[in-house]
Amino acid sequence: MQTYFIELSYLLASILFILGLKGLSHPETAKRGMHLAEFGMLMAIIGTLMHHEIVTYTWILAGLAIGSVVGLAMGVWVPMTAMPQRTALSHAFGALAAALVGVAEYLKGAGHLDTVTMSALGFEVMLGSLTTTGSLLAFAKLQGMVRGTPMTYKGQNVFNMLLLATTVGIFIYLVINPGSMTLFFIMAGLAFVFGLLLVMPIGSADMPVVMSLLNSYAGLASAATGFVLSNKVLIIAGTLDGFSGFILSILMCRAMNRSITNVLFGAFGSATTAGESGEQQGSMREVGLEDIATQLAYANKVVFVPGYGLATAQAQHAVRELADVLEKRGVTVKYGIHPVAGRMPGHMNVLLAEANVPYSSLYELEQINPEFATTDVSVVIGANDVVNPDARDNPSSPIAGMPILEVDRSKSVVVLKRGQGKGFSGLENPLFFKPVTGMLYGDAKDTLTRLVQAVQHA
Amino acid sequence: MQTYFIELSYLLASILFILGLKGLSHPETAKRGMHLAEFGMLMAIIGTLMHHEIVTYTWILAGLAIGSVVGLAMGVWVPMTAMPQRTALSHAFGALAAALVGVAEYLKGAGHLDTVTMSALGFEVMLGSLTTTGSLLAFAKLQGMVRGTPMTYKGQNVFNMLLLATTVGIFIYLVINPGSMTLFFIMAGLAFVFGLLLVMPIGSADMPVVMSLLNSYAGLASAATGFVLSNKVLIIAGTLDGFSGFILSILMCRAMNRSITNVLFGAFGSATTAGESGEQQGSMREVGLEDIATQLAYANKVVFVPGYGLATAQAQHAVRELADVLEKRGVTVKYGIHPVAGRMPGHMNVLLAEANVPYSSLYELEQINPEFATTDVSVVIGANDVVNPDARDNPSSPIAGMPILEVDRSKSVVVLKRGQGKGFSGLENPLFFKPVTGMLYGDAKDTLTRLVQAVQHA
Amino acid sequence: MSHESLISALYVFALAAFLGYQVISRVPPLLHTPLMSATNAISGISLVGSIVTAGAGHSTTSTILGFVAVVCASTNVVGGFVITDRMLRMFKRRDVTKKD
Amino acid sequence: MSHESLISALYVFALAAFLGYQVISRVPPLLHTPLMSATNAISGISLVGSIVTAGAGHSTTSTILGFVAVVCASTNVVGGFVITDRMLRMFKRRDVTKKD
Ligand SMILES: NC(=O)c1ccc[n+]([C@@H]2O[C@H](COP(=O)([O-])OP(=O)(O)OC[C@H]3O[C@@H](n4cnc5c(N)ncnc54)[C@H](OP(=O)(O)O)[C@@H]3O)[C@@H](O)[C@H]2O)c1
Ligand SMILES: NC(=O)c1ccc[n+]([C@@H]2O[C@H](COP(=O)([O-])OP(=O)(O)OC[C@H]3O[C@@H](n4cnc5c(N)ncnc54)[C@H](OP(=O)(O)O)[C@@H]3O)[C@@H](O)[C@H]2O)c1
Repeated sequence: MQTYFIELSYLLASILFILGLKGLSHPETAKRGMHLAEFGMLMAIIGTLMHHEIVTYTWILAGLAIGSVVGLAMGVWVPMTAMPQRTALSHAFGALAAALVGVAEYLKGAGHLDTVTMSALGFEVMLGSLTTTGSLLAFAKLQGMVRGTPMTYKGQNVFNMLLLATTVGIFIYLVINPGSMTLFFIMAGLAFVFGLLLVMPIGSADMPVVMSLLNSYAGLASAATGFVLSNKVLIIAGTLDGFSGFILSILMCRAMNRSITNVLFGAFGSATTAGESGEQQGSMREVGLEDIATQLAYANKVVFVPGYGLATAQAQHAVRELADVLEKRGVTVKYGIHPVAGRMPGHMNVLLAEANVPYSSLYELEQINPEFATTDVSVVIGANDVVNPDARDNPSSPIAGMPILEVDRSKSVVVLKRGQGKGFSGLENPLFFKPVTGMLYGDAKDTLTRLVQAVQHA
Repeated sequence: MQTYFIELSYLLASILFILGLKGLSHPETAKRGMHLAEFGMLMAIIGTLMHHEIVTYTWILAGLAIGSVVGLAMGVWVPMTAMPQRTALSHAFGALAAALVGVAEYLKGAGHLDTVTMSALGFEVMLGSLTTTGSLLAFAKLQGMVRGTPMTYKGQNVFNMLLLATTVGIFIYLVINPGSMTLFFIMAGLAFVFGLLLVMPIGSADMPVVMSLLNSYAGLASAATGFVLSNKVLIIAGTLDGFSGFILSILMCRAMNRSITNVLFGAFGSATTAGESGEQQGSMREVGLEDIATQLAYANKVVFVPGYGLATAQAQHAVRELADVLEKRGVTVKYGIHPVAGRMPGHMNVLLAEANVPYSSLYELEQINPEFATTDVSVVIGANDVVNPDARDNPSSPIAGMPILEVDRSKSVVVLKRGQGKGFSGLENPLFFKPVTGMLYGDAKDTLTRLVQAVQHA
Repeated sequence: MSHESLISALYVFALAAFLGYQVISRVPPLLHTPLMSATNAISGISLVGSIVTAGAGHSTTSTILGFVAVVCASTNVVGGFVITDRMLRMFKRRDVTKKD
Repeated sequence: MSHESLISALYVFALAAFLGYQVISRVPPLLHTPLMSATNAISGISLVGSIVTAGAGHSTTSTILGFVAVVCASTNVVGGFVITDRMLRMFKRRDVTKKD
C-alpha cells in the first residue's frame, strides 16, 4: 500500500515535471507550468517521507527547514542582474547533494555492489563532484570574486586531459573492484579538482555555455542516482535536466558560430585573441545628446539593441522610460534581442521584462533583421560583439559567421557606451567607425535618463 | 544473455519507432524515418524469434510468409485513391491479431490471472474485437460494398449504449472472477457486435474520423497486450499509435468545427440533415470550356482547389498537366488544400504528389486564404463543402464555423463538377449561385483534359 | 504481474503518451495520410505477441490462434510499410520534378 | 540491481531523453533564463535520495552526509522555484502594461 503510494506520487511528480517544462513553451502558460512542477516536487517529497527505511525525521526536517530558508532568501533577494551567479551557485548545491548521496550509498553497500550499480554510483559521484567545484568557480568569476578573464598556462589542456584520464581510469577499476574505498575517495577528490580546472580557462562571457553544461552534468548525476536507487522520478527529472542544459549550450554555441570545444578549450576573450583584431582606419564620430534626442523624437521607427552593458549599468528601467516617452510621441519602438546578448541565454528578455517591457515588443534576431532597412534610428545600448559587422563581412575575424543584429543597415545608428572599451571577444568593432554611426559616451543608465529629459523637451 | 539480447532489441525497436515518427515531421526526412521504423520492426521480430518459450518455428514462419505475401500484394497494387479502404482493412488485421493473442493468453492462464493482468487482457480483447468488426464495416462502406450513407433507426444510440454497458459490466465481473470462460467469450462476442453498431450510423465521409479512432483503439489494444506480457516495446508502439489516431481525429473534427460526439452519434450527411439546407435563390451560371481556357491562359495567378471529386474522377494527373501548361505560359499556379478535403486526412496531398505535383506548391488553408484576393481564377475541382461560404456567413448552417477555403474572394471562380450533386454534408452551396462563379459540368478528369487542349490552343 | 513490473509499465506508458503527443502534433497535414499508414504498420507490433503464441505450443488452440494472429499482424506490418514507402516516394520538391 | 530493473530504467531513460529534447527545443529564447532556473530547481530532485539517506540512520556518517545533502538540495529546489516564479511574473503582454 505504502509502496504504491510512494510510487504513484513519483509517477505523478514525473508527469508534473514534464507538464511544467511544456508550459515554458509560451509565456502565457509558463507560470501555470511552474506551479505544476512545484506541486510535483511537493508530491515527490511527501512520497519520500513515507519511505519505510526512514527511522528518524529529525535531521530530515532540520535540513528541509534550513534549506528552505536559505533558498527562499536567495530567491527573494537576488537581483535580476545577478541571475547568472545565482544559477551557478544553485547548481553547486544540487550537484553536491547528488555527490553526497552517492558517497553515502557507497559506504552503505561497499562490499556488495554489482557492476551496474557501481557504474551508476561512480558516474553520480564524479559528475556531482566536478559540477560542485566547477559551479562554485563559475559563481566566483561571475560575481567578480575572482578575475573573469580566462586563466591559462602552457600545457593546460594536456594536463587536464591527463587528470581526466586518471579519474576515469580509477572509475573503471572501481567498477571491477568496488571494494577499494581509498580509491573511491581519491576518484571523488580528483573530480573535485577537475571541476576547477575545467572552468579556470573560461572567460566570464563564455560562462553561460559552461554553466549549461554543468547544469546538464548535475541532471545526469541525478539520473545516475536514479539508476542506483532504481528510482524513476530521479531518472526522468535528471534526464530532462541533462537535456535542457545540453540543448541550451548547443543553442548558445550556434548563436556564436563556435564549437563547444572552442568554448571549453579556446580560452576565448583572453588577451591573445584580442591582439588579432588589427587596426581600424577611420575615426569614431561623437554626437551630442540633444542632437540624438531630436533625431529620436522625430523618428518613425526606433529599434533598441541592448547588450551586456545594459545589465552592468542596470539601465533596463531607463530604456523602458525612454521607450514610453517615444511611444507617447507616436514613434514605433521595438527591441532587437540577440540570443547571446548579455551573460546568459535570455538575459536581456528577463531584464526588460523586469522593467515592464511587454514581451510582444521583444524581437528575435530573424524577426528584427529585415526591419533595420526601414528603421530610422537604431540605439545600441552596451552591446558590442552582437552588432559587430565583421562577423558578417570579414571571414578572417575570430567571430566570423556569428549571426549579428544588422543595425548598420538602418538609416542612423547611435551607440551608447562608456568609452573605447571592447566587447567580450576583445575585438575592435568597425560599426563604430561607420559614417552612419554616432557615439554617445557615458554610463548607459545616466545617458538614457538624460535622453528621456531631452526628448521630453524636444 | 539471450534475455538481454531480446530486451535490447526491443529497446532499440522502440527508439527506432520514435525516430521514425519524428522523421514524418518533414517530407525530406520522412523516407529515412520510415526506414528506421522498418528496421525497428525487423529488430523486434528477430528479438522475439529468440524467445525461450518458442518450441517450434513451423507455424511462425508459415504465418510470416503468408502475411508478408498478402501484405506486399496489398501494398504494391492498391491504387492511391483506395488508400482509405486499405487502411481500414489493415486496421482490422492488426486488431484481430491483438484480440487473438489476448484470447490465447486467457486460455493459457485462465485459472491464475491477477487483477492487473486480467484488466489489461480484457481491454485488449474488447478493443481488439470491436476494432476488427468496426474496421471491416468501414472498409466495406468505403469500398462501396455497403451503402455509404448513415444507417440509422430509432433508439439506436440508446441500444448501443446498453450494449456497451453490458460488455463493460461483464468485463468488470471478469476482472474480479477471471475464471468464467463462457462470460469471457460472451464479452468478446458482444465487442465484435458493438464494433459493427458503432460504425453503422456513420457516413462515408466521416469515416476517416472513425478510422482514426479505430486506429487509436488498435494501438491501445497493443499497449494493453504490452501490459499483459510486461513487454515495453508493445506498450510504446501501441501508445504512440493510440495517440496518433486520437490526435488525427481531433484535428479532423476541428477542421470541420464539429465535436467528436457529433461525428460518432450525429449521423451527419444523412437525408434528414440534408433537408435543412433550405432554398437557394438565384441561378447557377454555366460557362463554356473555351471561355475558361482563355481566362486561365491569360491569368497571372490561378489557384486549384481539389476535393473529393478529384479522387473519384482520378483526375490528379489531368490537373497536373493543366498546371504544367499554364506554368509554361507564365501563370503562377498554386494548390489550396483543405485539411478535410476528400475522404481522409491528407488525401489530396497524396493524390497530387502521386501526379508529381511538388509539395512546395501545396498550400494549407491559413497560407492560401489571404492569397485569394489577388487570385485571378480559382478552379474548384470536385470540392464542395470545403468551399461552402455558408460555413462562414450563415450561423444557422449545420457546417457553420467550419474553416473554408475562401475562393469567393478571388476575381473569378470556376467550379468543375458533374451536375447538381451535393457534397458530403448534403447542403446546398451558395458559392455556385454567386455572380463571380461559373459552372463547368462533367467528370473532372474529362473536363480537365479538354481544358489542357483548349489552353494549348489559346 | 509483479508490483514492480506494473509501475515500470505505467511509467513507460505515461512517457510514451507524452512523446506520442509531442511527436505526432508536429507532423504537418501534408503527411497525414502517410502518418496514418505508418502508425497502422507500427501497430502491427502485436506480431511480437503473436509469434510467441504461435511457437510456444501450449495447446493446439493457442497455436492456431497464434498462427492466424501472425498472418494478420504481418500482413498489417508489411502492407503498411510498403504503402507508406510508396506514398513517401511520391512527395517531391520542386527542383526534382522540374527536370522530368 | 536486478535485470528487470535495469531494463526498465533504460527504457525510462531513453523515453525521457527524447521527451526532454522535444519539450526543451520548443522553449522560445524569450524564456531561456527561466528555463535554466526551472531545470535547476527540478534537478534538486536529488532531495528524494537525500531524505532517505538522512533518515535511514545507517551510520552517523551517512546521516551527516544525508543531512548536508538535504540542506543543499532543498536550497536548490526552493531557491530555484522562487526565482523562476519571480521572473515569470515579470513577463507581461502589451495590454497589461499599457494600463500602468
Ligand atoms: N548571453 C550568453 O548566453 C552568452 C554566452 C556565451 C558568450 N556570450 C558572449 O557575450 C558577448 C555578449 O555580447 P554583447 O554585445 O551583449 O556584450 P559585449 O560584446 O561584451 O559588449 C558589452 C559592451 O558594453 C559596454 N558597457 C559596459 N558597461 C557599460 C555601461 N555601464 N554603460 C554603457 N556601456 C557599457 C562595453 O563598452 P565600454 O567598456 O566602452 O562601456 C562593451 O563594449 C558576446 O561576445 C557573446 O558571444 C554570451
Ligand atoms: N478528408 C477527411 O479526412 C474528412 C473527414 C471527415 C469528414 N470529411 C468531410 O468530407 C467532405 C469533403 O469535402 P469536399 O469538398 O472534398 O467534397 P464534397 O463536399 O463531398 O463534395 C464533392 C463534390 O465532388 C463532386 N464530384 C463527385 N464526383 C466527381 C467527378 N467524377 N468529377 C467532378 N466532380 C465530382 C460532387 O458533385 P457532383 O455530384 O455534382 O459531381 C460533389 O459536390 C466534407 O464535408 C468534410 O467534412 C472529410
